[in-house]
Amino acid sequence: MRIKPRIEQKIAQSVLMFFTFIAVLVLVFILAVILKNGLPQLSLEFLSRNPADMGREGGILSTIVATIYLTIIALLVATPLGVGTAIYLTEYTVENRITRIIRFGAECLAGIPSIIFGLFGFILFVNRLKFGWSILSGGLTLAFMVLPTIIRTSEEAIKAVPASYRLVSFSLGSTRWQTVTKVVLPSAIPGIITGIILSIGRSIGETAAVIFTAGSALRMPTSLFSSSRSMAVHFYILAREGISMSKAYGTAAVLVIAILIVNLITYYLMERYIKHRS
Amino acid sequence: MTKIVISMTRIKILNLGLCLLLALGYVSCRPGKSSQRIVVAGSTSIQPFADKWAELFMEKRPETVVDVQGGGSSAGIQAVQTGAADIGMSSRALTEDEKELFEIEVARDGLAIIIHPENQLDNLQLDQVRSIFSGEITTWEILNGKAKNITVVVREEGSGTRAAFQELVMGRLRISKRAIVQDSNGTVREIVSRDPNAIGFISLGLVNKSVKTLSLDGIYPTEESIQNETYRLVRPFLFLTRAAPSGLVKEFIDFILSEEIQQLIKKEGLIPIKKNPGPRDDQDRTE
Amino acid sequence: MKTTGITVRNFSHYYGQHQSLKNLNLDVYRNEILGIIGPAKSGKSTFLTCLNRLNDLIPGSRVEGKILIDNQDIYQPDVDVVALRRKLGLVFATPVPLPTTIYENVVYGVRLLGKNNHQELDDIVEDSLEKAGLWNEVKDRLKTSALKLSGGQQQRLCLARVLALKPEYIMLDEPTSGLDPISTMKIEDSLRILKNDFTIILVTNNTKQAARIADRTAFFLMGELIEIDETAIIFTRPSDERTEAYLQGKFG
Amino acid sequence: MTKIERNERLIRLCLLVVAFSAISVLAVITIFIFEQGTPIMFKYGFKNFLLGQDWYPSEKSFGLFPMIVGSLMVTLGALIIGVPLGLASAIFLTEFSNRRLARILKPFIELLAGIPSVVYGFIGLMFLIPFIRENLGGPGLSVLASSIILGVMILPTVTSIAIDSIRAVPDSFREGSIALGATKWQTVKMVILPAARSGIVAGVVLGMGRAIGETMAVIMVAGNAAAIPDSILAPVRTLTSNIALEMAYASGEHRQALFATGVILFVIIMILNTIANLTSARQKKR
Repeated sequence: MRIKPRIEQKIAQSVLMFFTFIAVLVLVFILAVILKNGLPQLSLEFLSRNPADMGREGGILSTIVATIYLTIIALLVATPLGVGTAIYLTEYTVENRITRIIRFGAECLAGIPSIIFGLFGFILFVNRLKFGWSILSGGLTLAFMVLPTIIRTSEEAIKAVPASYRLVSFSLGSTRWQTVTKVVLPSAIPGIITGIILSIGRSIGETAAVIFTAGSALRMPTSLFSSSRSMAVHFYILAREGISMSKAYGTAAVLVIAILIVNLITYYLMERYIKHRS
Repeated sequence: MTKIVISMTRIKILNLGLCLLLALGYVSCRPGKSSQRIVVAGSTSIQPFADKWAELFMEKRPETVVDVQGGGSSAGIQAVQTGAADIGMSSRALTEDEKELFEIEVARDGLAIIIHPENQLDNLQLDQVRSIFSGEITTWEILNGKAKNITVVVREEGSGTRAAFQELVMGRLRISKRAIVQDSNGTVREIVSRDPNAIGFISLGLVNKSVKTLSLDGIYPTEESIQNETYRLVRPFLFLTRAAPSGLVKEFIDFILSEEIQQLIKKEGLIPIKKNPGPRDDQDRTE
Repeated sequence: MKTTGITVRNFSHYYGQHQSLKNLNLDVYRNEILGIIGPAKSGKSTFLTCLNRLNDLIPGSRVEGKILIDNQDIYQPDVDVVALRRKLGLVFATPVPLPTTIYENVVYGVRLLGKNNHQELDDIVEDSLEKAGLWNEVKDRLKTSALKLSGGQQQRLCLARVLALKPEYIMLDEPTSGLDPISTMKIEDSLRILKNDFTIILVTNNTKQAARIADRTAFFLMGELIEIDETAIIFTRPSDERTEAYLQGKFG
Repeated sequence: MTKIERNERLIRLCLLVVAFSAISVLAVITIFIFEQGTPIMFKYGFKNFLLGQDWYPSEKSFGLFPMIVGSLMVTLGALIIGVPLGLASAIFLTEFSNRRLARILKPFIELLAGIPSVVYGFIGLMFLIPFIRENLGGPGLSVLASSIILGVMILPTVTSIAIDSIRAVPDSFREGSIALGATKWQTVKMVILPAARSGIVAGVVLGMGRAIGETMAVIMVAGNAAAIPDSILAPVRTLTSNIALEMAYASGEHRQALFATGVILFVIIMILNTIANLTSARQKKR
């Protein structure tokens, strides 16, 4: 009778190991396929030339530029809004109905699928505000999409700043705002940046929300109002319409590498942040 | 622990970076002073061609910008009606209440019925096509003897290609709701080219070697059979304007109707229009 | 000869429903060290935060009665709270250096006033660290992180940080509770010297410490002031039996 | 009031405005989607939208039932594939593997949560679809394909949240159980999983939200036929892909019907969110 649990343990352990193996294998496979087929496509030329012939020829420069612009606009809008909201929630109020409403709202925002953001951005920015399919419409839509991430990570980071720092700051005669800017934010910065970088990752990889708001014109963006195709949208179109599998793999590799870099930075910051907290 | 100290100075660096980016954005986002802009929107069947025409036009007239957007025929018609676009592109004939727009036929397109290249079938009758797409015939058995289920691939509701197919082939019969739906000609072609049991329809201009085109009632879609309309699945590629084209819009349309571009149209698999009706003829041009 | 600095009259403090300070009446004289002793949760720390209105920050905090500091009622609405807190510097029980350099810790409060002159700041840093008895130990590494200092050094840094504000009163909340005897001695030495320029209120749960350096001592119990008198009198002939019992270690 | 206090009040007010405008985004989104989507539902009747079987917008037939069923089917499928794999990986990495392996694999799995969904869809299109078509039959584009792709997609989410909540179980629980003579597996089964349950549930709900909200990857592999699939090898259309497929071309009532699709999706997500909030609130209470 003593042996039975041990056999059960052995079985359970092997099953768990097998499942883990499958999971890791699938993920490694995806990464390997993209990098194996994509890396040979990468060259300076691929990164520095505009797509030609609907993406069959040339590189992906304009889509990289469009992606960068979209991301910058999204962050320029979402960061102040998100960090400001987080500061308000943590430093300027006590828990009450208003903060609960705000927090609930942020959580709901986080759960809305990107296609709904796309619909919304299409109606509000493209149609109502007459920005048309443009970098601006796409960037603003992305801003709304990443806002909850920034609020949540900033809030966590600010909450993690020891209360004693605030008390000391006040006791030395600082106002609340001085305490926030001189003590709280500097300590919370790594956490806040982590949230921002996560948002960069989401903006780079987003397709559904962008395709309906920034459009898919394959041109170098020249102003806030030009319609441009982001890297992810370009990849989506290349891959689905079978325009050029080699270019699709190349674009996917650039996307994946960009995301990996972004995530590695996040991970590094997180690690450092956790170390500093402990 | 010094890392936290570093993080304080880092904010300054970050601020600096942000300012730089802003400045960069400002410089690059300023619209060019002398640029003139036309917005063209509508049918995704026309869009890839229009992209190319716009590219060539902008080479000739570097100070102009031609912005080509998809959106579909209906959206294109709407866009030109509301003034959101200067030119609408439609790959279907206009309905009665859309007739107040100016229409210029810039090319013609045939709808090709396509199958996997390894499929032995060569020809279908129109009523067979109808039965396949309505879901009445579900296997290849009576068509080429293979007891395989047919994978029917169609375009989505709202697309001009589907509307044209509905009108030219199906009539009042519904396209089967079990059919696979894709949202562009390219994806339909991709799927048909990969699935040995698939059948679909796409714009003739987008047919390539990865798929096999069927003849319809014994007639293949060619320039001749489309111009004389013996091939039955033909639709117009229309450019629409709110008023008689003028200025840059007129120049762009004239450019497309020029011999040079019409030759290009032919090379790309579309059917050039028979004669070159100058924009002056537009008003009395018949359907 | 004795000038009264702080006058507390019929003062009570509440956290929500809970009354944490009960009808206090006492005076603090200029240039004395007033020791406050009593078991944990007697309201000693709360009393300090009431004096510089740091209790404003705690939700549900409410006061009754009066506190006059230099004849000004500090709970009047027109009081500049920020200035008040500068006037009454507070050193916390556990040393809390801000996560920056030693130098920046000392000048933190000064910078808030908008002073940025290098020479002036350098002088303030040297002067404050000197008074806190830390200058010789850290003068060569002012630009290194304050978090690297030992506990005793950190606490003296916190004292220097308060001194840099040029306050009139220094309040210390069990400043040596977590420190070794040598660090404790250093801080006590500093306080004896500082007494000449400042009025010091020292909350301590170490009765011996009060006996060593306080001029007068107050005994708090459950939010009440049991008695206040010359230190020598409190420790030899307390008038209340509870004081005597506490000092003999019968409770606490 | 001193000047400083006035400034502080101003700052507080500004921040309140910022916080409220951030949240008003949610309100605005909700208003816009409902404003665009509900009138047509009233016009043709909720019942016809929710339970109608036919989606032929050009004939004014707007039955969303196949898409609702489709969304639920692929989401369920994604959970069936993603949750066991994700949970098993989490348990293995936290309780059974050596620490070094876990230190390498956890960040790796988390990195994969950031890969754009279109990449997952693309891999499905290139490898999974032909495999299903050639070995299992059907067109390949199917419920099965969508479920697998979504399952793999939510795998990193489920795993990393499960790892966090298993790690949050105090070591004293483990020690106590082992001290009573339980094997590691028995400890996991009887002590750790129950203790980490609500965290794991929250992770699963989050994964479910991702699966039901995913659009582009699903469009690529689902086949998008607007009919209730009769087998897992048949094509399927979800609510999200219904919107994304037809949005670009739709106008008039067709477009409104797509917004109505958005409304239904929105309501389903909100219900899921509320469930997730309730579970995590219950966890906090514990």
